[in-house]
Order: sequence, then C-alpha cells, then structure tokens
Amino acid sequence: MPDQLVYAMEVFLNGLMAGVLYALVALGFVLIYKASGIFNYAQGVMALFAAMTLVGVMEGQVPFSHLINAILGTKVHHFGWHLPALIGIVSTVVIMVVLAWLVQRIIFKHLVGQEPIILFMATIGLAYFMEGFGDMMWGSEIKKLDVGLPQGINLWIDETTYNIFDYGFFIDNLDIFATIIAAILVGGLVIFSQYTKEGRAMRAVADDHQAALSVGVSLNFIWIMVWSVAGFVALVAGIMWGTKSGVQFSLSLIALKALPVLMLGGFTSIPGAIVGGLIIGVGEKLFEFTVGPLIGGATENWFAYVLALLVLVFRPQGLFGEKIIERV
Amino acid sequence: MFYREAGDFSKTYREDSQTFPIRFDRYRYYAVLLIAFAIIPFFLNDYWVNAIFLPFLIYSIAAIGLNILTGYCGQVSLGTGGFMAVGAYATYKLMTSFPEVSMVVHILLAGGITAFVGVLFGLPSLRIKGFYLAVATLAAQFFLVWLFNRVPWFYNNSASGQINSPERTLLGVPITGANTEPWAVYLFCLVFVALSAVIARNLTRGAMGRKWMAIRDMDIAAEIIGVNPLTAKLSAFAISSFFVGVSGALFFSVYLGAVEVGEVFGINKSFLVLFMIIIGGLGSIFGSFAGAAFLVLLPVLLKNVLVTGLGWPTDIAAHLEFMIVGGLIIVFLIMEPHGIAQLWRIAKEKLRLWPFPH
Amino acid sequence: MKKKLLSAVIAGFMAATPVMAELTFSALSYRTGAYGNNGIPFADGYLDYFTLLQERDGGIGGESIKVIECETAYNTEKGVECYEATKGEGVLSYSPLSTGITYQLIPKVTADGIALHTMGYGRTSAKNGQIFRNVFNFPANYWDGASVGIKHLLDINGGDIKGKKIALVYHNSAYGKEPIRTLEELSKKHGYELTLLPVDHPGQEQKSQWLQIRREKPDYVLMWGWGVMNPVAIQEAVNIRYPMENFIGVWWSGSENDVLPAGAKATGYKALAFHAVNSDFPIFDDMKKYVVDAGKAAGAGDQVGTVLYNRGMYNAMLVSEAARTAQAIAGKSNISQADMIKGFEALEMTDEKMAALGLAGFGPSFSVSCENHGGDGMVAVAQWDAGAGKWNVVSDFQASDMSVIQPLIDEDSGAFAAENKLSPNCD
Amino acid sequence: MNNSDGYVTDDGRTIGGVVMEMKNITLRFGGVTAIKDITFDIREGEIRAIIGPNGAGKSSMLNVVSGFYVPQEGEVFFRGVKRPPVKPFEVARQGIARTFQNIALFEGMSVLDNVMTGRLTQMKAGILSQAIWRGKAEQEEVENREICERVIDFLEIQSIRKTPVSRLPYGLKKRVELARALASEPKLLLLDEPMAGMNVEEKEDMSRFILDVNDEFGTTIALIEHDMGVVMDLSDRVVVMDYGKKIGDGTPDEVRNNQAVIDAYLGVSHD
Repeated sequence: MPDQLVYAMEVFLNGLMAGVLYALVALGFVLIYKASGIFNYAQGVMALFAAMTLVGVMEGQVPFSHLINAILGTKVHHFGWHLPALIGIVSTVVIMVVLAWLVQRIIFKHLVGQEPIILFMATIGLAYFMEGFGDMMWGSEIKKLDVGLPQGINLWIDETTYNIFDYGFFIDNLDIFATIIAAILVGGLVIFSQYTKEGRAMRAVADDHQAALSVGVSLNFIWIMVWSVAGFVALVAGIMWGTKSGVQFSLSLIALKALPVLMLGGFTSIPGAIVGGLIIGVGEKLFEFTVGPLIGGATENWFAYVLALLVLVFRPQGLFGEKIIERV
Repeated sequence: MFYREAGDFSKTYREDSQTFPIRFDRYRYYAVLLIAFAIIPFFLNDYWVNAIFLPFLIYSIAAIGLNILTGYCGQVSLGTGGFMAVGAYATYKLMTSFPEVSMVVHILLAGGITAFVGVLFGLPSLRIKGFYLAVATLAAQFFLVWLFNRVPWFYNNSASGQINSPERTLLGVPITGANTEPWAVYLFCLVFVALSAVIARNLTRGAMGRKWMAIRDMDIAAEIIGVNPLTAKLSAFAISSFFVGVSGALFFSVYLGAVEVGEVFGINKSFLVLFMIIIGGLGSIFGSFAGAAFLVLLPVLLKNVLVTGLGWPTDIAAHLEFMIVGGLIIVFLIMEPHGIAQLWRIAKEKLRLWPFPH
Repeated sequence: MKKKLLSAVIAGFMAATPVMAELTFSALSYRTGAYGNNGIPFADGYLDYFTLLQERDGGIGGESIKVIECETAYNTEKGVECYEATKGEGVLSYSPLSTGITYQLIPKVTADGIALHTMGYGRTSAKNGQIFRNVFNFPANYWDGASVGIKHLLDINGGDIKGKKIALVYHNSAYGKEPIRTLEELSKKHGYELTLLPVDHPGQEQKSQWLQIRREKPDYVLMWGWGVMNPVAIQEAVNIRYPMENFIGVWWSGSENDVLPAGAKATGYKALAFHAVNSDFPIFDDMKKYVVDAGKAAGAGDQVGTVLYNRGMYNAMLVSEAARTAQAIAGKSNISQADMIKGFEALEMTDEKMAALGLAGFGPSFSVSCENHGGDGMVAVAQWDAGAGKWNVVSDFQASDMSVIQPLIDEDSGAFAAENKLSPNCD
Repeated sequence: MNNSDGYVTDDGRTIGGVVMEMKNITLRFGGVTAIKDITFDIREGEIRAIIGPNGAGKSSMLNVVSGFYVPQEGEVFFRGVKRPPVKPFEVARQGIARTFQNIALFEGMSVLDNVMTGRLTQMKAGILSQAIWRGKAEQEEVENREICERVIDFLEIQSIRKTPVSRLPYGLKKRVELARALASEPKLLLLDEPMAGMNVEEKEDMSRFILDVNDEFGTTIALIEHDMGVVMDLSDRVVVMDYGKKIGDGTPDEVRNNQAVIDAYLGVSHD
C-alpha cells in the first residue's frame, strides 16, 4: 500500500479523534439551544472557567487572592492543601450548578421571549464577563491540570498497525480516552433524557415551551438544569483540553472550533453535533495534509468555517435539520 | 422649557423629512460641528489624539458601517475585523504602489475594494439567516486574516510581515508617518467621520433605508411588497463594508501606522465593533458614535481611576474591564435593547414635556 | 453619558501630570490576555530589579527611580495608549515586550526622541543604529538566535550538517516568521534541508504539524513559539516520542511555563538563551532581603528565579546600567531623554561590571555603538531537567554568523531608510 | 353572463374586461392538494370575493394570485399576458398589492415609513443621489410622500403618522397595512381576511374604506372573507371554494341560491 495512503489513514484517524473533542464542546451548545433556544457563545469560557476552578480547588488556591491582596495589602495565595481529583471534580460540578442558577436567575429570566440573536449577544456578554471573572478569581497564570488521564502514544495501535502497514500509526491515549468519555457522556445524556422524569420534561420543553408549561413543567427549573448539564459537559471538555495544553486563556477559544460543527450538524441535534464534529475534525486534518502544503499550511483556523459556509449555502438548514417552509 | 418645539412647524415635506426636524436639535448639531471642527483642534496633544480621539473617530466609522448592516438591515456580521483588514492592506498596497496619488483617493479606493469583498462574503446571506449567518461571517474573518498573513505580496515581502505606513502629506501637511501634527490627523479623520455620518443618515432615511429595514423587520412581507432581497441585502453589505473598509484604512495608515493583521484585525475587533453598536444602539447613527465613545473611553477611564487613582495592580483593572464590558452588554440587552441612543431619545421626549408632563 | 466619562478621564489624566524630579522608566507589561501567563514573570522581574535598586541603593546615581507600569494585554492599541499616557512624564526608555507594539513605537519614539529598548524581540534590523538612531535591541535578536541555533547543531555534529533535515515549527505571525529568511540563507551555506511548519494562533491544536514531523522524521526541530503554542508543541513532541535533545526552541519558547505541563518526559528539551536561566547568583539574596521579604515584590512574588523573571530582571539591569552610563556622560545624575539615548549607545557590559552587580556570568559581555545597536548577538543553549525542575546552560555564549546576518540587516534597514527618506549617520 | 366584456352592477358601476384570469390552477404541498383545477377571473374595477369554509384553500388561492406560491398546473393571465413563474417582488412591480391575514407590518418603523414602503417599487433614484440627498432622491421623496399623505388622509390615520406601528392597536394596524397596499396605487388589490378579528364598528369602517377605495380610485379588489354577511354586501361577484375545489361562482344572489354552497356551509356530508 502506498505510503501517502497509509499516512492519510493515520491523519484520518487522528481527525476523528480531534472531531470527538470538537463534538464534546458542541454538545454543550446543543443542550442549551434545544431546551431554551439560546445559542450559548460562552460555552468555551465555561470550559475554561470549569478547568480553572478544578485546578484552583485541587491546588487549594485562594479565590480572588489578587484582589484581596490589592485591597487589604495582604499576601494570601494558598490554603496549602492538595485535594484528589475526584473531590475537585465534584466541588467544581457544584460550582457550575450554582453558576447555572445565577445565569438563569440574573440574565435569562429577564430575556425570555427575546429574538435568538439578542440572546446570542447576551451570551457573548456573559463570555466576556466570565473571562474577566475567571482570571480575577484564579489568576491568569498557566496551570498544569493532571487528573491522572493517560497521555502519549498508544503502543498497541502503534505495533499492530506497524505489523500490517510496516508504519505504526500515532494515536494519543488521551484522545482515545476522550472518545470513551464522550461516548459515555452521550449515552448518559440519552438515557437521562429518555428514562428520567426530568429528561422527559427537558424534551417536552425542547419540543414546545407552551405545551410543556401547560402540562406543568417548570421552565425555570429545566433551564437551570440544562445549564448545569452544559456546565458539566464544559468541565469534561475543559479537563480534556486542559490536560493537553495546560489551563490558560486560550482554552476559551475552543468555542470557535465548535461553531462550524454546529452549523454543519444543526443546533438542535445531538447526533448532528457528533457527526458534524467528526466531519470537521477529519476534514480539516485531511485538508491540511493534502492541500495545506500547497498553500502554505495553517489552514485549520478557517477551513472548518469555509466548509460549513459552503454546506449551508446548499443546505441552509444544515446537514440534519429538516427543510424550512416559508409561509405568510 | 429647555427643549421646546412649540411653534416649530414643518411647512413642507422637505422640511419634515430632514435629519433634525426640531430647530433645537438642529442648532445643537451645528454647535457640535463647530466645536469639533473649529475649537477642539486647538486644544489637542498627542495623548488626546492617539489615545482617545483617533480611536473614537475611526471606530465610529466602523460602527456606522456595521450598524447599517446589522442595525438597519438585520444581518449580523462577525467579520468586521476581516473587512477592516481588507481596507488596511488595500491602502498599504495603494500608497506604496502609487506614492504620488493623494491619500484621500487611496482611502476611498480601499473602501471600494472592501465593499467588493463584502459583497462576495454577503452572497450567502441570501440563503443563510439569523446567527447561522453570524457564524458564517466568521469564515470571512478567519480566511481574510489567514490570507493577509500568508501571501507576502500583501506586505511587500517585508522581512517581518508587518506593514508600515510611510509618510504621506495632504496639502503639504503630513497625515501619516512619524511626523504628524495632532490637529492634522484629527481633522483628517474628522472629515471622513462627518461625511460617513451624513451619507449613512441620508441613505437610511430614504428609499434605501426603508428597503433595509423592511428586510430586517419581515423579509417575506418585504419581498411581497416589491423589495428585491438580493439587491437590498447586497447593497447593505456593500455600503457597510465600504465604511468598515475606510475605517480599516484610517486605522492602519493614520492611527497605528504599523499593523500585523492577526494581532490588530483579529476576531476581537469584530466583537468590539459589534459591542459598540449594541451598547450604542442598533439602527441608530448617533448610537454608533455613543457606542464607540463608550468602549474607547471606558478602558482609559478604568485605568486612570483604578491604577493611577487607586493604585491598584494593572491586571485587576484589566480583568474588571472585561467584567464591566460583558456586564454592560447584558444589562443593555435586558434593560434597553436599543442602547444609549434609545435612552437619549427617551430623555428627549421627557424634556419636551418638561415641566408640564401632560 | 459621554460627557461624564470625558470629565472623569480628564480627572484621571490630570492625576498623572509630569514629575521630572526622578528617573522615570516605563513597564509596558501584560499580565492578562492570551500571553498573560508569560507576561507576568517578566514584568515581576523587571519591576523587582528597579525596586531593589531603589530599596538598596536609593535609586541610580542618587536619583530615585519611578517606574510606571501600564497594562497592554499584548494589544497594540493599548500599547499606544500607554506610550502616549506616559511619555509626557519624561520616561527615559520603553521596553514594550511585544513585536507588534515595537513597530508602533519606532516612528513615535523617533519623532519624540525617546529611547526604545527591545531585548530579544522587535525589529531585528534596528541593530543598524545609523538608521534606527534611538532603537536598541541588544544583546541578541531573532536572527542571531536562528544562527546560533544552527551553530549549536554544527557543534554537536562535528561541524557538518549537510543533508540533515531541519524543521521549523513557528507561530504563524510576524514574530514567528522572523527566523525563516536567516535559516534559508544558512541552509544554502551549510546544505541542510529546511521544512516550514506554521502553527496558527493560539496553537491549541497541532496534531497535523506533529504527525508530519513524525512521518518525515526531521533530524532537528526548531521552534519559534509563544503562549500556549509552546506547552502544546512540547507535549506533542513527547507524545510522538521525538528525541527531546534534538528539539530546540527560541528563548520565548524556553520558560518553565512551557515545559512543566509536559512533565518528566520533557527532560532534554533545549532552548536558546541570552542570559542565565537559574537563580544561583548573589543578587537573588539581595532580591530576597530587600524586595520579597520586605513585601515589596511585584505581583505574587512567586516567580523569582524563573527564566522569564530573570529576563525581565536582566532587561531592567541593562536599562539601569545604560542610565548610569548616561549619567557619567552627561556629568549629572538627573539625565534627560536625550542623555539616555547616548547612554544606551555607549553602554558596555563587562564581566567586572556584572560581577559587581552580583550577576557574574549572568549574561555575555558586550558593548553597544552607534553602528551596532544589537550587541554581539551572543547566545547560549539551555536544557531542561525535569527531575531537578530547572534549566541548565549547556553551551558557551557564542556569537552569531554575521557574514550571513549583516547583509539581511543592511537590506531591511536600507528598505526602511528608503521608505522614510532617512540617510544613515552617526552624528 | 359572458366573459368577453364588462357588465353593469346593480348600483350602476360599469365593470370592465378581465384583469386577472386563473385557468385550471392546481397547487400541491407534497402529497396534499390545496387547490384542485380552479378557473375564475377578476374584472376591471370589480370587487371579487373568494369565500369558503376553513381549509377550503382560499389563502393558498390568494397566494397563487399574488405569486407567492407557484401552482404545479394551470396558467395565470394578468391583463391578457400569461405570467411565467416569477419572484414575489416582481409580481408586486406589475401592480398587485396585498394585505395579510395575520398582519405583516414592519414593526420597527413608523406608520409613515411603513406606508412609504408601499412606494418603494416606484422610487428609482441612484445610490449617489440618495447618499447626498439631492436631486432625484429628494424630489422623489417629496413626490411619493405626497401620494402617501393622500392615502393617510383617506384612511384617517394622520394623527398616528409618526407613531411606531408596534405601539398601535390591532384595528389600526390593519388599516395601516391597507394604507401600505394602497400607497403603491395597485391595479389589483388583494385583501386576505381584512376584517378577521375585528368588532362590528371596525368591520363597518373597514367595509366603508374598501368600497371607497373601489370607487374613489377604481381599484380592482379581490378579497377573502369568512363573514358571509359582509361579503355579500361588499362584492360584485363571489367564488366559493370547498376542499380546494370551486363549488360556485357568480353574483352574491346566484351564490346564495347555489345548492352546493348551501351544503358546504350547512356541512352536508361529502360523498
């Protein structure tokens, strides 16, 4: 088998893996959008914030230490404890739930029934606020995040593929792990939405707010719940990316990776988000691999968007949305 | 009392459809122009021009441009940064290729080129709506930035990939480069701003503006009463991009003087200008100015108060800035989706009735 | 609304009216934004050194020191605002710590007659002082870095790297593109084969680039990275089990921030350095005594001795030494902005001087002249030891290959001179 | 009554030749057939009504006339010319204006601006002229403003000229919508349930306006309406639809005595 093809296969596989991570971020968007029609640009910042909080809690950082020291002239920085990952994750989830409650209570309660674009802009505002707030709370230094996830090349795949193609494929254990987590997460969400009371209520709301209201579902509760779940998804995404690159400002930019995924997969479909993520992941990697060298590389920032744009021009409803019939 | 329109009648439709039908408004407008053109230039130093007036004026043009597209025609764009970059690089190529031609020509041409690019990226808007379009415009943002960074021709193969605006003069007075006088660059930009505002106002109060607003408010109905969505949307993209391009041109050539595309015209620019029109007021020329002024002054103010005043660490001030800007966006969207302009309008209506509220 | 803000700004602005009694320096730092985590240690080191001089020696030559810190967030517009806001206060020299802002300021400082010192960044061709009269970029610039990087490879290959494959992983920006030209020229000379691998900002996702490296197995990888790009690249290199000792980053890719996230496997990663990268120097005792323990440390005070902290400190040291030189030349302690430029131009860093400062061997000895604003481009190679958690300098400071670089500098500075109708001169 | 030339109504108005002719129109949405092989015409100066129970396909019919839906089968003749499948805005430019069942005003604009949008098809000034607000643009603005003001006076909405439509009550909105349609001086005016959801007074006002429009400007009007009473008083000829088929066509009296119509309205089972 020609080398280029073998390489392409490796790139393809890694593309799939990257796609899973994109899908993971996109998932958070879909959840909130389905239930409340809010296109939550802040999802990326939530991931950053969650990861920061996780590290902060585990390392026993004093929140707002900069601010406190600046005002009181003190020099507090650390509580001096180191907590195991599990406790950190649990307490972070709690914090994300509180955050969800605040967001719903302070912001979106007052924006019910606004046009989608207004809500979208509100979430951009939220993103900016949380960016500053997160840095204020935990400081903007880069932080190492280690919750004991495996990382580095998967030797088994390396050897097996070597025996077949006499070229060992590189697959990052972290990516494999992320894929498993994502699978579990999606499975969990499906089960949750199918078999639990809250889940069914959530689907009801997604289908028709009025109807859901009329059968006595509390929108407020559902929305807080959805934001909490999205917060949890953000935490998972934050852990994955944080382990790759350390926890720092740029984590928030992963939202930009998720937007084209959503345009492809449609804003309302969880399978759409996953397939969209995979398409983007594979697409950008293969494009960089094949066309990249010819036009000077570093195409990944825009490829996803141009691809999504082209798809939308031909299918305005995205790959999975159903056709829009206009009427007067 | 202060604000009277009693005995102030429009006798003809021409009078009635002018920008400031109320005499008081009209006079205040002339007063502002007088101060801006005839008085401020005498009190300028480098700080006020480079840190406050130039950014304010230039962002105002960009905000006016985006407001035409988003505020009047209802097409949300997140590609403003990319389009400003087009304006900037167009000017750079023009002013280095034709040094003898006047800067005014270059800047207008740059606007034209940007308009063309804007139309190209506006084409999808005929099929894509709402924030699908908003996200789609990010394609323009990222692709354009990549392009200008990638292709050496755009920066004349300079070793660093930076573009620098060499010195150019207008009527013998330098307006770009190192040896510019504060008043000169200020007036140069002010002229562009004033013209942009007047043109934008004229376009939006006439047939063109009604087409745009019709598309914004209900595109199907608009089409049925005879508005061609193609021409309406694309004209909005073209004119909007023209202004954005002009602002990008000034931003590079007059204000910064040296630019690296990824850093200066990144996605944050797009958001910044979007925030300006949200806070200032969607669908309002005055709002574009208000928003630009607000977001240019806020950081400076915070810095001066928190750092210079209270002696806080600079990073806390910076974090606070993020929180405040973000918070304000939300507050405005909740309290007054039409921004400062609307507050201003309400205040005026109150003043009209004052002191007799009935 | 607007009026109210304006008046408040005026208030804030007036609060900072010129005080010329002391030696004023500016710190255009960035503690926030995408690069904040690298800006913080640098700013801390820069400020702490001046604090040290103030606390220990009561300033420079008897004149007390005032440092105005201004947050740029690595943003050019904020940088301009900072410059304009502070220049009125008789700031003696600027160190913007951002190539972008440097390009902003070059024309401005030229017009205002203020010194601009860009240490290991900025416009490389400013080395030609006959054209860039008051811009200084000693002791080393990117092209020196590229050249010394290659020299290091020559050394470990017994002087011959013909046919070797070298890949450059670079931040796809003006900064990242800096070394390309030099490396291409050098490849003509030494016959190695150069592959370019751009990484777009921020550099969170580099699978494609590193898969390509894994496929093409270049003998060496050079990196011009910044911000999150660094830790990600090093992590990926570890993941593909690339031999770390063949992976060399520029000095902006060689801080603890960059290697720590990759953990133990990062051991062996090399980075260029134009100054010492650890904390066993006498000065740090004073630093502890007069600054940290006295609770006067900038920021959190937890960065002392890190690479970027040292760089900030080194930068402040060079600036203050230039000020001393200026005082000596001017024959008065209260020097002007013009004096400061002369000071920079006559700066000589000898080993004795360094030793006296408690920094023996911290950096190379070099001297600045009007013709040469860039020093001798002495650069060393440091290597990371994850076990000990510290960097070690593993080579001597060696000079760059001027036979290749000088023509490039003349070309670029010439172009600038032509564009701005400047004639080279030294008077 | 023959289709060749006009006729004279009992109130003495002379009705001219055929303006719009629908021949064997069939319209489907996927599997559903909304309109089945319908043929009828609209004559110069008459008030033509399309009635029928819910789901009879009236609105779909109106949408075909206004060009918003393109029928799968059949031909549309407007003033003797066969109309190719065209974009809605092109139809509007041929002089067909309409109102909507559920109001479709531009909520963000004032009443005056909404009415002015009715003139957009007539305003041709170039962009430059508009940009400097001189010459053609300004002159057009004034001329068309005069036309609109006439309509505004006619419909007695002067007082709310500058009010944003979003602040208006339902009845007034309907009237503004009518004003917008009239402003374009249409050759054919389509009214989609002009009196839906109105109280008796409002209905009377609206009927008066419709009649006045018809004989002041001689505008040809086609309207859909539920309220039989109103329709019978207003219209010269009536098309009756049921389940997408035409079951009756003629003067109000003829229709009144048409057995099929009576069945349709009294709900006799179809078999």
